Amino acid sequence: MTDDPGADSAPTLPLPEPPVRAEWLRLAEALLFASAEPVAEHALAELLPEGANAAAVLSSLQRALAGRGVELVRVGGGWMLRTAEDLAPLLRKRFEVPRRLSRAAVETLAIIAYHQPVTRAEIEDLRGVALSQGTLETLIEAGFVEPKGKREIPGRPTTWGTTKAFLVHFGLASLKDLPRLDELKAAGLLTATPPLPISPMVLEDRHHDPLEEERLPPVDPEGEGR
Amino acid sequence: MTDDPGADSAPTLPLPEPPVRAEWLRLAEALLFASAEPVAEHALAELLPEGANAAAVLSSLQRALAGRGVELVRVGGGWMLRTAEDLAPLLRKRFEVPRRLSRAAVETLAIIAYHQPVTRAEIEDLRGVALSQGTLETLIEAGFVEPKGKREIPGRPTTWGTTKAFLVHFGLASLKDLPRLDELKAAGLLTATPPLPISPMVLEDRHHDPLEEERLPPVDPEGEGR
Amino acid sequence: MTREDAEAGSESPPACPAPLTVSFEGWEGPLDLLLELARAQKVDLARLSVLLLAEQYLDWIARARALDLEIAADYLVMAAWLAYLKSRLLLPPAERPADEPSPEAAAEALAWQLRRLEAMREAGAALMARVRLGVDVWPRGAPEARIERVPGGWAVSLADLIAGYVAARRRALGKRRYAPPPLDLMSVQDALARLVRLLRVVPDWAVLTRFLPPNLAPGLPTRAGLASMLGAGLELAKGRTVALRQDEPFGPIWIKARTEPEPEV
Repeated sequence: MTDDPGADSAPTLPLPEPPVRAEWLRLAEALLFASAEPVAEHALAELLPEGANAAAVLSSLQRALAGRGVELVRVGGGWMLRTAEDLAPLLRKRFEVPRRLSRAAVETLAIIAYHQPVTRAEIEDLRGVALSQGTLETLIEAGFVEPKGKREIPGRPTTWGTTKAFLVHFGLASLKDLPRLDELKAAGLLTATPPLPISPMVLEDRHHDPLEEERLPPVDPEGEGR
Repeated sequence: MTDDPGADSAPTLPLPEPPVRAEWLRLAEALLFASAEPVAEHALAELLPEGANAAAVLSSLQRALAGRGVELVRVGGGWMLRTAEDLAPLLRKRFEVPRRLSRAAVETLAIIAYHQPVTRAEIEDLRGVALSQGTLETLIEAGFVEPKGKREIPGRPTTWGTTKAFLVHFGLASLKDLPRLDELKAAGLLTATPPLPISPMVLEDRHHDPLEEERLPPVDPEGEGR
Repeated sequence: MTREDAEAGSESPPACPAPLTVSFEGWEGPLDLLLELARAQKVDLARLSVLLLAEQYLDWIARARALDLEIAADYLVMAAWLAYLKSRLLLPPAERPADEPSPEAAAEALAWQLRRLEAMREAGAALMARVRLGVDVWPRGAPEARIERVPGGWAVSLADLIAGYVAARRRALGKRRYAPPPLDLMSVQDALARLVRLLRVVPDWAVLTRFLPPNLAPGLPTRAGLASMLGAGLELAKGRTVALRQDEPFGPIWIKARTEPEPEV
């Protein structure tokens, strides 16, 4: 340990450093467990009572977890829990990781399902944001979406619709089995029709309101631990 | 434990059930830890070596984690790790708490949970008021409610029910664990239609002669039914 | 401000003449109001006095009227039915028409509906009081993998799809989401749904215009609403579920639900 526990909290007292209490360990464990990001030492310190030494708690927790299915590691300026190194391959080998669609992809798929046949420009209009590269491609690769023809307007854009595999995946006998739009409308949706022509402002808007999910790299099952 | 450990794995062997090995506990811990969603018992069983009893491993792990910062609970048809309940006040400082549901949304959610699958019209009937805009939408967005199919009556309205995320959020192992379910059932309060129509239509009709021919035969206790 | 407390002075708290203030804010329909009134009886809902409840409701509506509050049609329809029910309940059994089902049965049906709504409300409260994920306890924040196989290899459900649609459309509609609904003209379909719903609680002949939704703007919306109502009424009359009559040319049109036995399945 590089820290000097107790140096700040009791510099003048000859008393021994306060022991790490079980309660603090519990809190540290819960915090680390539920955090999506590595937890900085000071973040833990904020939750611990006055006088508790976060560094000491962390190293104590690390020792307590040694040999368990989960271990505490130091990454990128913080601490995080992860499955024990030796078990990770076993977990991954046994269970194929189903691919997840990004939120943008799910939304796009929903728009296509309800508004098919629909062009790319119409999808952007209906979602209110531009379609990022790759979203449509992901859906095509997944087999959920296929071209349905051309719209007879200038540029003859391709129209898109859902596939049979789409119906199978969602357990639908036909597209009629999707909840009807008027029912969604009754649920409070589609109460106003948006200005349909894509205005430059709508396109501009996405720069102010980027969809985080379009930027996230896809889940990489091999990538953790970096 | 409602399960019957060992019933499948060793029905004919007189040998005692194998004890839970530390290695299996580690594996179970890692598996549960890696997932933010409930893990089915059979998923663990697939991972454990032949002869290991997944149910026994899980209950053993549950005991081992008792009093720790993270605990093992049975929800949504599987098992899931989550932070200990008593740490909530401290952890709330770190984690954002979702917006409260409106009174109408809570009531609607309860009706859907206890009466599912249920149509919008049935929900409105039960509450005696039209479902206001956005109530169902809020529940859909929260992931608590999903379409369950169509009711085969004119108009084929969509029926709604609760999701697995609903069970997970409310810490329910299954729909059978809904609070007071048996009591409400016994009181007859979960029947689809009231035993008597509130409709006053049955009370009047004095302006015309009563339409004898429209009476149902079964009304007559002496009828051919017996 | 019909009471003497109007001049009681500002320092004393206003005397509350009734358990409920007269306002339509916050009520989710007549049943909601009835339930609140029923609670004021401070008895088990199973032993509720529907007669007393009817009186409370009618009194409440009367006070709301005295204050010139706008009262939605649903509330008035319920008031009409409760007034009717009350008059039936007050008749000694001997004087009741022989061919009439007992008003006690109707009263019990109402009480039952209230119990059911109350039960759902309590169930909702019980749900919200549970240890909830993301509120009281938290799941793994940085999951490493999804464990269960998903058919098709894609972890996306119909619920995800619907939620995605909702989110996309909500964003596209932007700030307009909470705008009051556009001045739609009432369709015959809407009128039909409304009529069917309200007719269940209207006891007797009623003028068709009473079924129009409140707050219809004068002019075209009202005329269109009336036309749709009439269309819906005719449609229902064709299906023999209601009777219509008009006593004189250009006079009001009256409507009444017909008694029909439920079809057996």
